[in-house]
Amino acid sequence: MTQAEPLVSKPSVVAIRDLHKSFGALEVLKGISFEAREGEVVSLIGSSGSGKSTLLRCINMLEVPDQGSVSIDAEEIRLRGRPPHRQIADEHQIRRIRSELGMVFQSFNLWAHLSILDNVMEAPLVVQKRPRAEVEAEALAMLAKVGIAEKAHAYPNQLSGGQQQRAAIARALCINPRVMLFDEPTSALDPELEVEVLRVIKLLADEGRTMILVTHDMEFARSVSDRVIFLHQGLIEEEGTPDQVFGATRSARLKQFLNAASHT
Amino acid sequence: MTQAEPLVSKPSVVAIRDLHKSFGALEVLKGISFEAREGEVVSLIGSSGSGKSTLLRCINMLEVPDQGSVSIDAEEIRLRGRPPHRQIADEHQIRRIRSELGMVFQSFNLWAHLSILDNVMEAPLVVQKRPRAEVEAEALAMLAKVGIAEKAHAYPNQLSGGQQQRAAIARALCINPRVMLFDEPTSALDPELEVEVLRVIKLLADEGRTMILVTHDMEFARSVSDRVIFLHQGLIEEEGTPDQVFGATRSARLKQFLNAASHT
Amino acid sequence: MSDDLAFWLGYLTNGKHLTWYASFQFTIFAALLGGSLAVIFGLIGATLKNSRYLPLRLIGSFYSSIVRGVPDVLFFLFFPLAFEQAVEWLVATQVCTPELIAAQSAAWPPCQAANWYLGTPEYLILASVSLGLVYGAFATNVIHGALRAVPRGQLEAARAYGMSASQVLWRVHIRQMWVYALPGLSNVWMLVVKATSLLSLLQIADIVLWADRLGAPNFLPTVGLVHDDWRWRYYLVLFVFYIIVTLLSERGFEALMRRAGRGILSERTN
Amino acid sequence: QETVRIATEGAYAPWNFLDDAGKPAGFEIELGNAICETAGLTCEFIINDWDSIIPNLLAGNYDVIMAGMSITDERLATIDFTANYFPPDPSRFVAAGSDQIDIAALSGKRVGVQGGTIQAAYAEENLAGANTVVSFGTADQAMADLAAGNLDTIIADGAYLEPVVAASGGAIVFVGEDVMIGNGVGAGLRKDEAGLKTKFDDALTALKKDGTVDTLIAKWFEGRGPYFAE
Amino acid sequence: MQVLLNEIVAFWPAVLFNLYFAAASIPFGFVFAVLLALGKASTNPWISRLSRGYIYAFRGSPLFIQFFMFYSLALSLNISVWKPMGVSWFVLHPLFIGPLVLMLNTAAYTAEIFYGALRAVPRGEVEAARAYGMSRFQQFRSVIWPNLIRLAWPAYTNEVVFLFHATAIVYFALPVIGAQKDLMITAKEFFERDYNAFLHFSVAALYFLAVTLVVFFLFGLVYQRLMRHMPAPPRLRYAPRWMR
Ligand SMILES: Nc1ncnc2c1ncn2[C@@H]1O[C@H](COP(=O)(O)OP(=O)(O)OP(=O)(O)O)[C@@H](O)[C@H]1O
Ligand SMILES: Nc1ncnc2c1ncn2[C@@H]1O[C@H](COP(=O)(O)OP(=O)(O)OP(=O)(O)O)[C@@H](O)[C@H]1O
Ligand SMILES: [Mg+2]
Ligand SMILES: [Mg+2]
Repeated sequence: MTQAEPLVSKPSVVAIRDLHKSFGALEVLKGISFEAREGEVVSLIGSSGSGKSTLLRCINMLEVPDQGSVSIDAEEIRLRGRPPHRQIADEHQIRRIRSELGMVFQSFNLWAHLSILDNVMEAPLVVQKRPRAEVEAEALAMLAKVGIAEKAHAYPNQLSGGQQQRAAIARALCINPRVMLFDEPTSALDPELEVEVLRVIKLLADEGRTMILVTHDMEFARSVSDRVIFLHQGLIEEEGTPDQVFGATRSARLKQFLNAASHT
Repeated sequence: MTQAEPLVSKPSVVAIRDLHKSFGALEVLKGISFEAREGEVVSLIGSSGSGKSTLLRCINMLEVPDQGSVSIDAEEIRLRGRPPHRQIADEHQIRRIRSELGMVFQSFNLWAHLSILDNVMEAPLVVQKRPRAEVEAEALAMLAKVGIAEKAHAYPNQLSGGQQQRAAIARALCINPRVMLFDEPTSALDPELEVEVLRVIKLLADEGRTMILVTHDMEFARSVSDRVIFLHQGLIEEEGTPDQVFGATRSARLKQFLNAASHT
Repeated sequence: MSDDLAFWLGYLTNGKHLTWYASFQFTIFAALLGGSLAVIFGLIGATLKNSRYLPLRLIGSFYSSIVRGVPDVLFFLFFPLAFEQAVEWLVATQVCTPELIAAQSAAWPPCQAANWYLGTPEYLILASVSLGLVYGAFATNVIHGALRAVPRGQLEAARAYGMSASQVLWRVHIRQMWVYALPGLSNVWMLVVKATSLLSLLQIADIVLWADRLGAPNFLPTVGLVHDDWRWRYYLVLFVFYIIVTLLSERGFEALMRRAGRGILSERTN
Repeated sequence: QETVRIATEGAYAPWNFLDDAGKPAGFEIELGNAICETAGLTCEFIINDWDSIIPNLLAGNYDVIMAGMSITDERLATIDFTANYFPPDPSRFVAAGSDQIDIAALSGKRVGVQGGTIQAAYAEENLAGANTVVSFGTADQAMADLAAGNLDTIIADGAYLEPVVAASGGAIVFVGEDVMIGNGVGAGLRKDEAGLKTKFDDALTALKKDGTVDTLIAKWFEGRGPYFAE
Repeated sequence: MQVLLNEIVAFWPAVLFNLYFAAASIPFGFVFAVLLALGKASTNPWISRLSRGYIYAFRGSPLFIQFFMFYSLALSLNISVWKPMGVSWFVLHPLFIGPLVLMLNTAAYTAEIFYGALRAVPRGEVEAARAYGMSRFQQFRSVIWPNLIRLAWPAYTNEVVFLFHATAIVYFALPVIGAQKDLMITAKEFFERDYNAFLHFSVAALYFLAVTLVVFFLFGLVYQRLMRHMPAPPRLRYAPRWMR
């Protein structure tokens, strides 16, 4: 299932090999492999419970996979031990790699006690230890980019959902990540707010940023992605360009899924 | 808007005259009068917030009206004081009258600390002070009638919603009320459970019991009622037999309401 | 060797030690009576706080906030003294003649005839009442909150079927209140238990007083077992005793909670 | 027969202490019983903490104190005493056997006393300036602190200290000069109990005369007396 | 009225002792409590068990007993430990051992409060911190601690009030040095002089009540500052709740 796009010649930024993950008796991921190349936008779709969030969380090791590997820029994240006690082997490595991965959570997870600006500046200051003046300038620029510059000194819970999600995106962007990871960036939002956020993500896609996103919005996946991956029962059931996946669906399961999706 | 039915000759069991009720600045009921005669089934319909529940709750004085009167079996419930401090004047009278009115709440309000059987027996024993043996026999009969005899010794939260609602109906029936009052008896239930409960109510209607019910289910109101009352903005906008109200709607508001109702 | 044996045997035969063991009854009595009274005062306080009449409401709030704003020891010492003095004053108004008052040299009571003797039983009861009053203020808070936690619908249903106000209160409101109040009352109980360690401050020869007396260094065989300062060992015993009581109480309350929560807390089983 | 309640501390051997049965025992208990028998009274001993023993007498919780209490002018201001049943006795200093301590020039030391005793008053007046005075609820507590080295010296009744020093086997020794304070030990009563005081005094006089008091002193305080024999 | 004023003045030196006991034990208790709370939440079973046991023991037994026990324990170690170290006079001084025991005690209660708050820290916010590469310490400083202290503050305020109340029993359990007397001992001595229980105990109570109110006020100010990120900052209410 290789792609005919020029992207194939670019280096792979995220490479996932044979990922397995179980929660107790429940095997959620049963061997997932895929790559995201420089500048590529990959969408993960699939029904609820199919393991999309788990897969995304394995990329930055918020969940430690039971088996398989994750490499960022060809550097494999080192793990040790056997499941279920598999652990991160090198705290320094993972911290360095995590600061290359800008994760945007479904429920934002903004730090409630910090102003928006402080939220955005926290990781660059604390983790990357960059000078405050530089970080502040960049943070303000990021906030302007996502369109909430005037909210810099507000606290998260003074913002609407869409504004919060955009702040969360600014926060992720400000660590200058190689890859942005989005987990259903709009599912907690009402349709109006959704539009605001999708606009920002599209903007990033157009800038050529590498992104992996989990979404329920097929329209959006189609318009923004270079590649779409359909997860089903812990495996990749179908993968390809949006046109291939949505236009020339082969898997019966995916057909059924797309059918159901278009009805809601 | 008198009716041509034979019911008109029967004595009126519930008589409401010019009922007003405000909550703070919000005037919910602006002068409601109607009667329910012996054996009659009256349905109250109207959009959300139109005051249906408030009206029902005024009948057994869970809300004390600001103005107007309620009579049960031609006996007027005595009130005293001026709004907003209007109060029940005679505690003994209201207790006697309340035990003539079997109220079934939208959210059941079964007593959580008592078994289903004890729930049903509580009021007859405590309020009416009837002998335990007699009450127990009758309670079991009521539970059998609504089809949950085998749940007599279960606690309310061990029952499904439909079973709880039927238990609530049995509880109301067991005080041998002159009138049954139902507040949206099915709106908290899923469609399957709804059917169970509607079956029981229909059964009661067929037995010729006087009932006043608030419902959102137009189909049901049509099939079970002798008379339908449409409340709008605190007033009775239209009233008549189901055929008149649903078949030959005059009010524009009601037309709009029925239209909307048929779409959901 | 046999000396040692005789010495340790002393812990089973020595009358002073036996009295010490027996004095646990004071502690247990005070805890049980104090705990029960705390619940009763809590119910009264909460009822006052819920009252429709402003003065009663104020009394309820005043009771629960003032008592809680002051250390338990202070109230614990004050109440028996104040109660004794109040009784003596009342008696004095009846029995004291001017001559008797003139004959009285001490500052209190007004006259000797009005004096009220307090022995261990009286002190024990006063101490328990005192504990009840102090922790009743805490229980008031707990029960007040629990009464408000009972869903309104449960009460409306009772009213709708014609129950009188007191029937609603006793048959539904208070019955359901326990489930919400138990965790807080369990906490109050633990406080009462721990406060029983203060009994010796009221001249009751309780476990703490005996631990001090028996543990003190003793050189004279006539006075008791001869040993150095062993007090910390005796206190360690009490320390462990209280921890065990806490442990058992916790178990007890868990069981109680399961019973009271039947129907309200248990999940659906079918 | 009139019932008289006698308060004692129960922690001041050999005057008063709790015996192996947990009952009050000691010199004052036997003497008290003898007095009551002579005076035709029914007696009952009550245990009360030292520091509240006078207040509780005044409050009427009992009628008499027999707790090794010395007769002092200060106490006479609030309560009455019978004639003494133990003669004026020196208060003495003790220290741990290993310590070198100069009582005559006592300075910068920690002096233990039982709160509310004549020795406490003495220490407060004469020693508090240059030393630290630490007061304890019971004499035994003070003794424990001395034995543990938390005090440099204790000042207490000689008759209380003697058996302790004797039994300690050199661990605790007398130091310095004795101090004469107090007018002997007597039974304390409320001032308005003149009748009771008379009964006690009469009984005491009789018991002193017939040698009972001396016998009891000899029994409980080894090698003391006779004091009251004609 | 004059009597009352005189009385209030007479109690003034005494309240300083209670204030001292509270002030000396609260800061150390706070720090110790944080360690204990983290210990209880630790994944290391031994650290967790030890912290849990400590908290249970100190919350499960009366402070009064703890005073007696620790004083006599310290006393029995005097000859072998404190004396040779030359700290004897210091260790056994009520002004040291009093706050020490109070500190050990309040640390257990506070640790339980902090532990509860620790478990209530929003998981998502901590995950976000992890996702951006923060180390465990950075996570604690940036996210966990600010959340914890906010969640725990109302309960902690209560604990401070009751710690202050607990200072009332220090001198019932420890020897009194010279004229160093706190509110309770003063009230008791005054009472034994003239039997005016209502006056003396009321004035002592008044002092306790006043300090209680001041604590609620000051801690309330802090709370308002802590909660300034909330649209409508919740107010700290006068609500003394538990005692030891
Ligand atoms: N921490 C966990 N412990 C146990 N089970 C978990 C955990 N996280 C996820 N699961 C289970 O793993 C399965 C996959 O979860 P996941 O969140 O990855 O699904 P998803 O595809 O993101 O679904 P959705 O679209 O609803 O977010 C689900 O059945 C879920 O219950
Ligand atoms: N106790 C109350 N206090 C204040 N306002 C109230 C109270 N009860 C009802 N209201 C208000 O009165 C209006 C009518 O309420 P009511 O419950 O009678 O409506 P309803 O017709 O039963 O609506 P629904 O179909 O949603 O149940 C509503 O606007 C409601 O907000
Ligand atoms: Mg998900
Ligand atoms: Mg309604």
